[in-house]
Amino acid sequence: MANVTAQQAMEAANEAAFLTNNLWILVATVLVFIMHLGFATLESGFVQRKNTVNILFKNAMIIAIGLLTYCLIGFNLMYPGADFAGKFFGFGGFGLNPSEADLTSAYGDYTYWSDFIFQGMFAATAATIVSGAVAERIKLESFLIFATILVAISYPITGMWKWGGGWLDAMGFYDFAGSTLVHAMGGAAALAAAIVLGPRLGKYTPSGIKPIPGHNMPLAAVGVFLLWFGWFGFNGGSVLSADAANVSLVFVTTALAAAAGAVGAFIASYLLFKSHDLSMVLNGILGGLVGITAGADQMGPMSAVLIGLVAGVIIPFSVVFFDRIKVDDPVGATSVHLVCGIWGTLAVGIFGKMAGMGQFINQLIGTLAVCVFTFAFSFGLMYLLKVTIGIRVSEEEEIKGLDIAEHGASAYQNVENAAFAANIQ
Amino acid sequence: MANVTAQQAMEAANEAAFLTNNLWILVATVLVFIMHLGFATLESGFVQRKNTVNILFKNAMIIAIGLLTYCLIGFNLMYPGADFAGKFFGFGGFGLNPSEADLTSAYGDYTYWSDFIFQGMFAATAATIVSGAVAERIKLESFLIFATILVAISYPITGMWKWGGGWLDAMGFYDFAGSTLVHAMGGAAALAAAIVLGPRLGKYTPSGIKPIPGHNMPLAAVGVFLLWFGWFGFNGGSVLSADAANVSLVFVTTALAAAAGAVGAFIASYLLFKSHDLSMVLNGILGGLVGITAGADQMGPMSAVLIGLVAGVIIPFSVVFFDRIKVDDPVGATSVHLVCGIWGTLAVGIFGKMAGMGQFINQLIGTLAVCVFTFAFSFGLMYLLKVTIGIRVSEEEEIKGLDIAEHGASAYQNVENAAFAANIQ
Amino acid sequence: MANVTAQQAMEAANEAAFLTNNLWILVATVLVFIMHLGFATLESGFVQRKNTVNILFKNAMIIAIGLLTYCLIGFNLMYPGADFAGKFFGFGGFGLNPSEADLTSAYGDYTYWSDFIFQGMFAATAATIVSGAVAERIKLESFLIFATILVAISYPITGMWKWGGGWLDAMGFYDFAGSTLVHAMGGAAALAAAIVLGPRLGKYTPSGIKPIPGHNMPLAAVGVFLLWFGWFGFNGGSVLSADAANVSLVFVTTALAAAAGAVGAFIASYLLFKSHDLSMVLNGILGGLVGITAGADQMGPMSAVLIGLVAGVIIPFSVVFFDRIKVDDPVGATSVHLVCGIWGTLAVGIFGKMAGMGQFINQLIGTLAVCVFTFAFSFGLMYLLKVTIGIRVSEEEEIKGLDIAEHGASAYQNVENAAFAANIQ
Amino acid sequence: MKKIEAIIRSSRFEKVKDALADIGVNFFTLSDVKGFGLQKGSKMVYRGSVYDSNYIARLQLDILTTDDKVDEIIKTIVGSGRTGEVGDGKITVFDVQSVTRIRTGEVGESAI
Amino acid sequence: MKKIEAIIRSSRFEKVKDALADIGVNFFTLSDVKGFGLQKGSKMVYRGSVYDSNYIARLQLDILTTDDKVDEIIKTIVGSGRTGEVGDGKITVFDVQSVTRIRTGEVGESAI
Amino acid sequence: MKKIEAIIRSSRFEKVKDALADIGVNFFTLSDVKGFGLQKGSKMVYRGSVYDSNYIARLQLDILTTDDKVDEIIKTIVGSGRTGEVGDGKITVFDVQSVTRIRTGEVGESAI
Ligand SMILES: Nc1ncnc2c1ncn2[C@@H]1O[C@H](COP(=O)(O)OP(=O)(O)O)[C@@H](O)[C@H]1O
Ligand SMILES: Nc1ncnc2c1ncn2[C@@H]1O[C@H](COP(=O)(O)OP(=O)(O)O)[C@@H](O)[C@H]1O
Ligand SMILES: Nc1ncnc2c1ncn2[C@@H]1O[C@H](COP(=O)(O)OP(=O)(O)O)[C@@H](O)[C@H]1O
Repeated sequence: MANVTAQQAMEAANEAAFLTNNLWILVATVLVFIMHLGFATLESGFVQRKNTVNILFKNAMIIAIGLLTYCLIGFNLMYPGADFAGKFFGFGGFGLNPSEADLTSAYGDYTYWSDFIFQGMFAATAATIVSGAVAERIKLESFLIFATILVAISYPITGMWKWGGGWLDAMGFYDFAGSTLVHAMGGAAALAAAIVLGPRLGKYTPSGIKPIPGHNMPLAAVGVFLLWFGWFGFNGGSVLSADAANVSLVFVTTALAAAAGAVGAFIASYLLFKSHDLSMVLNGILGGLVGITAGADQMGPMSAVLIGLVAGVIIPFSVVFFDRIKVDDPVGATSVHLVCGIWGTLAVGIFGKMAGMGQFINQLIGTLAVCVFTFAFSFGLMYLLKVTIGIRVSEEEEIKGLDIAEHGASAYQNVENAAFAANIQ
Repeated sequence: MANVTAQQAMEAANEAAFLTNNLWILVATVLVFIMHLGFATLESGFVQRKNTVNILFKNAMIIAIGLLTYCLIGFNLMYPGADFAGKFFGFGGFGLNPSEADLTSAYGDYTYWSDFIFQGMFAATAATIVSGAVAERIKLESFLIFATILVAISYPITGMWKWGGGWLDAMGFYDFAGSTLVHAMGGAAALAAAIVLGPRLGKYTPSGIKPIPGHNMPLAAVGVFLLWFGWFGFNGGSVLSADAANVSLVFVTTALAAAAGAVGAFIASYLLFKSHDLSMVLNGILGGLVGITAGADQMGPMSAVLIGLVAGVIIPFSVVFFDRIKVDDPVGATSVHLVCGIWGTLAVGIFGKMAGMGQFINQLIGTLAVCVFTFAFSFGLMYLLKVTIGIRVSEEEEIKGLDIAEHGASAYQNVENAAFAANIQ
Repeated sequence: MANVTAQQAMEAANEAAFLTNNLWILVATVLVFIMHLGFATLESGFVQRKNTVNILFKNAMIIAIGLLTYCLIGFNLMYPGADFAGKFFGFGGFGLNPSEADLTSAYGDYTYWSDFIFQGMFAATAATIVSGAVAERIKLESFLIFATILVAISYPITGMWKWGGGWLDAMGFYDFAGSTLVHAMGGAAALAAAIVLGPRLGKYTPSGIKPIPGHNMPLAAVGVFLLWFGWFGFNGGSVLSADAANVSLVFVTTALAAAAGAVGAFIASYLLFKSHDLSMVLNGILGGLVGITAGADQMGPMSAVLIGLVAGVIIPFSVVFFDRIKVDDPVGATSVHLVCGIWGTLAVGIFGKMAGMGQFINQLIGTLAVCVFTFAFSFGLMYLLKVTIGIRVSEEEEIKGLDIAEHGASAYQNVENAAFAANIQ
Repeated sequence: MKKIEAIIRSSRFEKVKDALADIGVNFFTLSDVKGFGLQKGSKMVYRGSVYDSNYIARLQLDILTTDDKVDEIIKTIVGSGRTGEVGDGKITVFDVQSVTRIRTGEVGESAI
Repeated sequence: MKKIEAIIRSSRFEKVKDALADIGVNFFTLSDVKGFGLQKGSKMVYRGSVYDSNYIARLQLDILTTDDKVDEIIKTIVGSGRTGEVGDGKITVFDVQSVTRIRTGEVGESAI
Repeated sequence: MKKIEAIIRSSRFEKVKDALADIGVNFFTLSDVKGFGLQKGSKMVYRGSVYDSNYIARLQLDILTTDDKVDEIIKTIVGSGRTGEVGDGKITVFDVQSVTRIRTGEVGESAI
């Protein structure tokens, strides 16, 4: 090592930084991955016992389908390359074909593979958000077809508008980690799907709204904590490097917004219902997280707390609102993801470094554009499925529960073996 | 890059190391965060079914309140700055106000934000420890007030004594990651609270101690594994850099102590009760972890195994002891955190690099000072709450369960919808 | 910092890279650790309610015993040093005794401690795989003895053959992260143990196979997601550095194979049973993960998808096959770990950079050698235990459930306290 | 006095309850039971084994009543609990020797 | 021989059990039931909807006994199970045609 | 018509069910109960406290039948449910006033 030049030393130092930056993207990927378990457990906890296997099955398939379709077309639809800058649509070709250089620091602060896998973990989220809202009554096949098309086509198109360098990006719209591109998008799809599908049997009766309580609160709580855990990767990874100041700021704003979301929902639901409703506090945490996501790198601690607090307060009002208009959403996905996603996107124009009327209008245009597109896309797709293969299980199957009806299984077998008899093989 | 100087290359290399060090603190933060889920599931599993929503609710609120109050005053009470070196108390002012330089390597091996969020995740732990010990009978509001004050004031004050450069630090007391400052402290608060509150109804009867078994062992086991998982961040992050030798040593001692804790509790509880009690082994793992925490960077593997083994053996004796003196602690928080925390603190004077009579005495003074202060503070606060707003639910509510009484909810709804009727919407 | 030389700058840069490499091994260690919770929850979910405490107890003890024995002898059996290159067996002495230099970059891309703890987390896996296959009928003591010997002796011996530089390594056998050395090995031990032990009472009746459904599907799903999560550390950490291109490629192949495994099992089990069997899809994900493990760094995305898909398709056939030959494996450990482990090992000779007939034959020899050795070792050991202390609980205990019989406990206590009376304290 | 035990489909519980309320019967005791009868359970699949769960989850209503109301209650349950498909359940009537209200110690019809 | 069915509050079970033990009644069969009666369930809230759970969790004790002990048992249950508030439950007595002990095949009073 | 209530060991359920099927009795209603009798529950340990769970989990079979089949059913249950150890359970027979099939409204023996 006698004749090292300063140049060589500098290259080695840069390579070391590249190693760290890339590593953070990969660690963040792992954290985002576990959010899928968070969704799976949250949604399982909030549905009835008789539909538990079904929701777990859907969540396991969604992440699988999401990764595979993102590999096949999604990634190249969302990041079609510089040729499509400022456009509404672009496509970079099927599959993943990195060059040698794409696996080095020539590609950026991380490799092509890191880029793909980090983005791929985000993609399936949209479908997962929908799965909660349509739970307990949708046909499995129809849901899987809907989810596949949503993740493979709709999500990457609107994602491209901003993150792929499309028209919203050119316009000045800001969405740091996806309050709009992931959450409001997923929430808009969920709303459309829930409307086309209709409410669960017996939810809205002439004599009022009948609550259908979730069957397992510990499972739901596990889900929310795991989502919060994963969100450090979701937001922190969206810095797209391990930049010390930015990532650590994002950690602080993310954590404080979630905490304030809990407090906001705690207070608001106590004032509204004179009760300490755990499901509201859990949704409040998620609302705070969704809310901070668009501007997590633009806020100071106080702004983050305010954004989270408002999101938390919104939750109980929004949940009641959707119930009033008879949109049945067993897990509160529309309130958490759509409503708080829009709120968070707008908040970038109100608080923090970018605040200003011009920005606010950009934010409004951006979030509306994505929501309207996604709502229309999802509504149309759902409707098409409804008039073709059907989207809803029969009344009898819904009463029996989807676990028995669609899976011939039960989530918590607790009978004597004796009470079973094998017939065939 | 033609004219790079060696100086510049060195700066880049240092910057790369700073990036890595800071990243580790953030990853460790995420790991410590998930310990709150560990506590939530452990405590839920160890209480009765009818109090599950309540304990989940408390745990969700504690982390939220902990982060917010630590942001508001805790951080600056605990780290008041060099002006208060060697003192008993100091305060650096409200809120978080880093300078530009505080977000660079000028601040240290990590940024100001990383510092705050890593420390903030620790803070809420103290209150969480209490929540298990007072479970199944404390009023929600009183608990939340108690927890808020404990986290906002008591924890940072004693924390400052050592980590904030206060008098214990000046004296030579050593507590690497908080056997005393976090665990024994939380355990002392738990003990005071449990004493003021009194045991659960029907626990100690004239004819003997009536066991009140926890309702969900898988949930409890999930909690312990998650705590162990998070502890790698708790101890590993306490190196306060990514230093390869130190962090890897801490990983080894932490893992071995936990493993030995399991074995210690396994053997001791078999000898004592002729039974393989899962709850003891789970507590034994935690005991081992608490025990190694004070000296995780000072021990070799054999010392770590011994410390963990002793902690594990202590557990069943301690649990039986507290039951004998009629201190009712549903989850064993006092045994795990207080007793093993004191043991671990003293162990720094017995094993490893710092072992010696002088150090032992320092350790004894330090741990006693913190425990006595915290016990007195908590006892006084609890007593004040008792004579003002009351701390205990009514006998009827306790029998019914706190889920129905305080939340109008039930953790595992499994009735026919039919058995419910909505009245008001 | 005035007179820095380029040499010094280069050293600092290398040190920074070392810091990052070492950090990744530690983070990967944490991820592998949580796989033990994954196994614990998966296995708990797939057994009957009455055997839940027992399986949790075993899983908690296995990780403890695994780490301790690996510290005592396993590590030095598996990595006996260069003297034993190309051999069948070697031993480097008891305990862990690193030199000063072993804690610096002189040791490699990570420290001696990191090396030990990363490898130690792998070791316990083998025993955990067995625990699922022998669940619900094995005696606790016998299992613990079996597991201890397996982890302490059998696993390190075969591990040494390849990773310790033994004869298989010399021959050209390739096993990136352990399709054979960890999974097929554990699966072969599981098969031997399940054969010696015999099926659960009432599983195979004259009138056919009686299904004994698992008692908690959410718990099982949590397990599979956690295993997938941890697998990023299992495979990603096996790069043994934070090399950006390699680790990110491994993340992509690992994720895609798991996703394809889900799809493969989904399709195959639908075609076979006309049903959407969640337990098959969960096993399919694991099958895909096990399958990619041998060649995760040798494959492109398409090969990874194919390997995972085949593994997923294998699962339902294999499960049915083992049921036909009356090998009772409650969790499908033999299908997932043994069958898919062999498949993944062979796949290195079929797909990817190393594909070729010569390699295929090497792979075949390697995987057979390890499986045959492990099977024989485990069969012999199990048989020895059977004829000495006995391996199976009594019929009465099996009917009652191991929770009551071996632990005097029940996983989900939900009786009125009233229904209990304390006798002795 | 009589005790009426009705085994009904869980999915019909609400209808039956409302119909009983209409004729002034608001008090009863409910328990979860498993019915083995003509109607078989659902097709189940677990790890490749197809089997029938050979029972159906049902609810049992126990109603204490005076003799004169028995026929009306039976008619009401038949009216509201029937789907017409195999498996609707049975209603059985038993003679009761005495009924005591724990709260007051009252015995006989006033205790119901 | 008679069968006594007592619906009691879960929270009174232990008192009742001890009181029965005092008069020599140690054997019975217990089941979980849901009571719909004068006493209504608790106020519940879920996601903004307030509702009553309209039943109360209760325990049912089934006691087989000889005719001469019936009154004593009823008195004992009334004494130990009463709180005086609405919802204390009922005790019903049925005539039994025969009792058989499975273990021995014994029939009649000796089988109890 | 009679109603037979049999309290049996859970572990014997399958044998009893098969034996009943052999004599043509395929229909019954099953519920989970807890038995307090001569046989005591298992030794339990929780956090250092040793205690007995003083009940045993059992199953209760309710069988409605015509008078002529009662003896055969009892004999069958005794034959298949007996282990000979304390705790095998009891079989009780009650007189039934009427049985109605909800599906058809049929009353009497044809409703069984
Ligand atoms: N002989 C019987 N004894 C006790 N319970 C019976 C008997 N026959 C039927 N049942 C109960 O009634 C339910 C419905 O009976 P089933 O024969 O399926 O339909 P249906 O009454 O419409 O002919 C059964 O599931 C069982 O719970
Ligand atoms: N007519 C009835 N038939 C069957 N069970 C009844 C009847 N009336 C009351 N019960 C049972 O007794 C319980 C207590 O009755 P309730 O009317 O609430 O109070 P009380 O008996 O003190 O007047 C009810 O919850 C129910 O389980
Ligand atoms: N007097 C009784 N009243 C109601 N049930 C009883 C009575 N005696 C026994 N049983 C039920 O029968 C079960 C078996 O009775 P036990 O006395 O343990 O054994 P055995 O019948 O073999 O003598 C008990 O667990 C309980 O459920």
